Amino acid sequence: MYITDHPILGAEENTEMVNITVDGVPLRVRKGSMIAAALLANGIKVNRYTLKHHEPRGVFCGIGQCTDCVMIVNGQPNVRTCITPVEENMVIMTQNKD
Amino acid sequence: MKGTILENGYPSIEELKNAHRFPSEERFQKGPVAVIECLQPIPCNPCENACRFGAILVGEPIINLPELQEEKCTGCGMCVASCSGLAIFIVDKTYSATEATISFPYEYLPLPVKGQAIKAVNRAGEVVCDGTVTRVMNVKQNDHTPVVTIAIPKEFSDDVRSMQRLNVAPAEKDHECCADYTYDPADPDDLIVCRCEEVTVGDIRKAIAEGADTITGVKRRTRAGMGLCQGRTCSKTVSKMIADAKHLSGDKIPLDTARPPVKPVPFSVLAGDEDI
Amino acid sequence: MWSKKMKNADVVVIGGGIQGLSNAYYLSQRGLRVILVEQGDLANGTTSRSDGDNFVCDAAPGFTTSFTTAAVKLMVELVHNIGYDVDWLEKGAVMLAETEAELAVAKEIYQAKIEAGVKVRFMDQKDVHDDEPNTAPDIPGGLEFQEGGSLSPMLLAFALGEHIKAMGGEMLRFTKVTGFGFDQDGAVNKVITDQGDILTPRVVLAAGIWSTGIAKLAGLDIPVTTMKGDLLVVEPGVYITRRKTMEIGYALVRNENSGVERKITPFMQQHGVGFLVEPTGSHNALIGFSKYPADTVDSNCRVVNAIARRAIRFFPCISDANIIRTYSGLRPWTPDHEAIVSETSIPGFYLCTGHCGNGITNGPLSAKCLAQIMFNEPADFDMSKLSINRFQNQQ
Amino acid sequence: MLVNRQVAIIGGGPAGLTAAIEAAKVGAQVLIIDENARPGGQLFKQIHKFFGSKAHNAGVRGMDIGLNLLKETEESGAETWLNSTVIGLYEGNRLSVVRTMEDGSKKIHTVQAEKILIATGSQENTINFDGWTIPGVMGAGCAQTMINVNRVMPGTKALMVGSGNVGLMVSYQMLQAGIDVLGVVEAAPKISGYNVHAAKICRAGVPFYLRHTIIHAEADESGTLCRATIAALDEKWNPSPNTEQSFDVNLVCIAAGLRPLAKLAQMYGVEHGFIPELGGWMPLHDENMETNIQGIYVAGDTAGVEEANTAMDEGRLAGISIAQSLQLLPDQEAEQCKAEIRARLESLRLGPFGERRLQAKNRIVKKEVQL
Repeated sequence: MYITDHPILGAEENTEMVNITVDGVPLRVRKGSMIAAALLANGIKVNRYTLKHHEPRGVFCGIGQCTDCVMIVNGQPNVRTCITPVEENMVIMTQNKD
Repeated sequence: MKGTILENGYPSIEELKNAHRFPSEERFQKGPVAVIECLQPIPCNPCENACRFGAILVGEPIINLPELQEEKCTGCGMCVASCSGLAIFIVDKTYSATEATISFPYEYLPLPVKGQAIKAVNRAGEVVCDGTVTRVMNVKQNDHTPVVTIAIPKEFSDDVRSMQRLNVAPAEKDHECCADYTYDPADPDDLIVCRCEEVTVGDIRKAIAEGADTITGVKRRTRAGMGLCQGRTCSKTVSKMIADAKHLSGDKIPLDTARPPVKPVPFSVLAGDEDI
Repeated sequence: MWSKKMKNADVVVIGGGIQGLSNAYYLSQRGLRVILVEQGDLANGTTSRSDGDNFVCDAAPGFTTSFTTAAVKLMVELVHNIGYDVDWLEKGAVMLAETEAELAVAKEIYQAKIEAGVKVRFMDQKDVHDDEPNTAPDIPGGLEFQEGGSLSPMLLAFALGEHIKAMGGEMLRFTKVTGFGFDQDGAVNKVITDQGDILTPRVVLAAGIWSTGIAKLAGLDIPVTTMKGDLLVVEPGVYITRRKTMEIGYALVRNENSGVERKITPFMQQHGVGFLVEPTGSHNALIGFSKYPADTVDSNCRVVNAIARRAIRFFPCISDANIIRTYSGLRPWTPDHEAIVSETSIPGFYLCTGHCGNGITNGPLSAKCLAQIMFNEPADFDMSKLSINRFQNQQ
Repeated sequence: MLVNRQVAIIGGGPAGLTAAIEAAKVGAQVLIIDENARPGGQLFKQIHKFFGSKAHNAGVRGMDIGLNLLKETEESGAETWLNSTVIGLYEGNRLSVVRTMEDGSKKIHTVQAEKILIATGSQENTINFDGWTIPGVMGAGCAQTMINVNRVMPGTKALMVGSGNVGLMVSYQMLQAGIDVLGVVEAAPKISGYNVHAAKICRAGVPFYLRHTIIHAEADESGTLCRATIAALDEKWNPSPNTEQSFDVNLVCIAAGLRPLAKLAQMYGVEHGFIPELGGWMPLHDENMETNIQGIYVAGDTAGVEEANTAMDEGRLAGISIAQSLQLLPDQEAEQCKAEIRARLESLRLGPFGERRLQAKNRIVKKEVQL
């Protein structure tokens, strides 16, 4: 869910959207937002599965330190989605899903 | 009210009175007055500058508690929105024969409107009575700290300090005190410590038992800290585990080695160095 | 201090890396009371800074190839019997030629290895790409070595350590050797450390790059210097190739074979830069390599950058992959880049050091052969090739 | 490519920006390098009004202080590389920087600078409990970034673990964003942050669970957080049986303190000390924020975790010291400015909350830290 109005930050002025796909599903998300945030806004909390035990992982530090939110973005694995902004036509995949 | 400010999170009236931070009943009877519920020496003084009547004194050092010169206070409310800690209220016990008003900072949406019926809450957030909004002040200089004034039955004027937020269901204070999970202290060995390499408490304990006594020693035996984040998340936990196991203080466990790159970098970028 | 009382041992092994641990392991197996002395934690030196390859592909022809072939066999046996997971990946290795000239070298290596009984296949351009489609399309060919594999040198070191403990060996970590004692015949009889003294009739000095300094304490001059190498760690989960792959240049650089000119910049030439990739048992890969004299393990960023460029040359797919860490190690280097596995002029004082490359692979076999020397048993190899005397004779 | 600058500042947060402003406005050639698309560091997630005095911007919201600093930085003439990461610090004051160019491509640059300020901030600590890796469990700072910077709800019902100022403020800010905060869990017998912060969330009806800890988080079939269980702690700080309470939450925030991020300083051999009051291991510095290696400075959370106000003043101190050592500022003037800043810093560290930090900082400057 996006926070559209906020007592301190005011109403969201940036309403420009871009198109992305996540695991093949098209989504319209707010331009300039970080991938992880755009996904959270759409209820997507799992960014990757671990290699050993195939456990789901999501955003944890939010500032590019912990690398737990990495996904495959435009074919590139291990992209830290909490500090990478969405771009038009970005293709995003849950990492190590299967 | 049981407990102190440090346990409850808010001061009791007794604590306020004992600290001489509560206006006298005599002053209350003269009209609106500021109640400053700031009882900890923190370095802060905007309230002092906000009062144009010089009724609030902080002085030097800056950690002095704000002191209200109650005779100088007009109850104008300029201090309410200026307080970074949102700890100043205006109480007017002379509002009417039966009602008092409380003015408080209210940084939530939606804002109430004048005339709206609301639930008045005490310092603990418990609903104590019904109230009516008499004023909502949200001028630019408040910088997004609206000051809401509500009228409530007079007898609650020492307790009421805010109103229930309008967009949420009443808080489930007495949520079910049952649990569907039982704590088992016996075997937390499968708890993950290194999120990247999925190294567990058990793995690390084993490494420590085998002789590892540094973060690097644990890393070399277990791979904890060798993953994508390079130990940024787990190294402190690992260090604490070693310290606990060996009964050492934190300063006896050195940092793990710092090696470049401190953040991942693509091969193509490094390969682009013209100087090689 | 562990004790005011002196310790006693049948043999003191100095060094807690692969060499020291291998010696302590085999000597313990022979029933000796072993004390291993290490200045830091186990695997603290070059062992933790090595790739863990066990192949014969880059070994020089002749003695080195036959010794290394036996070493690989021994290592394979060891990892299968050791009872610990050491990230063993047995997939063979590939050596790639960059140019036709290098392909000619590949043919020579092929002939030599075949004659030495090594299982090797010659691959032309098509074979190389059929084998691994990620290889740069213009690579003209290479060699495939079907035996050997890679392991984590650190895990092997710790596994050996556990076995030594189980056999009753003692390991004194964070203990620094400060001197030696000798009897009236000049034979070693004591190891002096900062934690106390150890009485022993035998010492194996297996301290890698620290061997020169420690040998001096016994009055021995040994020609072990340091030769730096850098490694890059690739992020996990990126597929490059399924097995250890390196350029022929690796053998050329290692053996200082100057007959062929490699297509690299002068900077790369100076720093012995080339390409090597080793997928590990832990979902990531190590990329090498470099070889230049230096005495710190600080990373040299230009060398790292050069290695990155070289890696893209052979596997363009690596361009977008991330490097998450770099590290460097110092190889214990000798003038003829062969190890020293030898008795010395001091009775009871033995050397197992100077493994310039393939140190992990050759560790267990070196230790086994040194034990044969120690007990005057018939040796499996002509160990005069690795004797310290070969340098003294030169002088 | 080799780029030479007089001053390189790593990290464009509160400390880095103030240092840049002070040094650049007297004519130093300053380059700020920041990993993010926008400088300001963590200031933009701090939407509350700051404490302090007028000289500390008291009463101004962190994000507005951030905007002012950005403006001042621009006016000062300092140069800024955004989306650019320093990946290493090497001999000869050389920084290896992955710079994002205007066309979006990334290039490796070597920046050589006479003076280098490392102001890379801090990182959140964590606590481990069963289920702490489940999506929905995150750092309090992470939740704060999501709601205040990205304007996205990371969950709708939350439990906060930790009652320090970060835990209290983020709880309040979650309420402001419309997230229901079901409680604040604290292992200690008392609330550890400022009472005024605690009082705000009390008035909103958020209960505290003192002497409690989180012991379990549970995922639903989608693999994300749906429930968390806490338990009371006994006198040995172990969870006691039969005191478990479960909450239906989809967000658990961990506010377990912060620790300095100083890998670059460590890589360069800067002397570190273990100062628990300031987050543990940290690079040591003198009264001018210079480390034992001449020309290498630290400021802000990197030089010991405090808050944004102290970070800004430490940055100013570093900036002025740098300008002075470059002989861009007469000694007398510099010393006077520094004395004023030191006095301000001291006043920010007064009182029971700041006292330990003040003492720790004094120990560091007087070189009384055991190495």
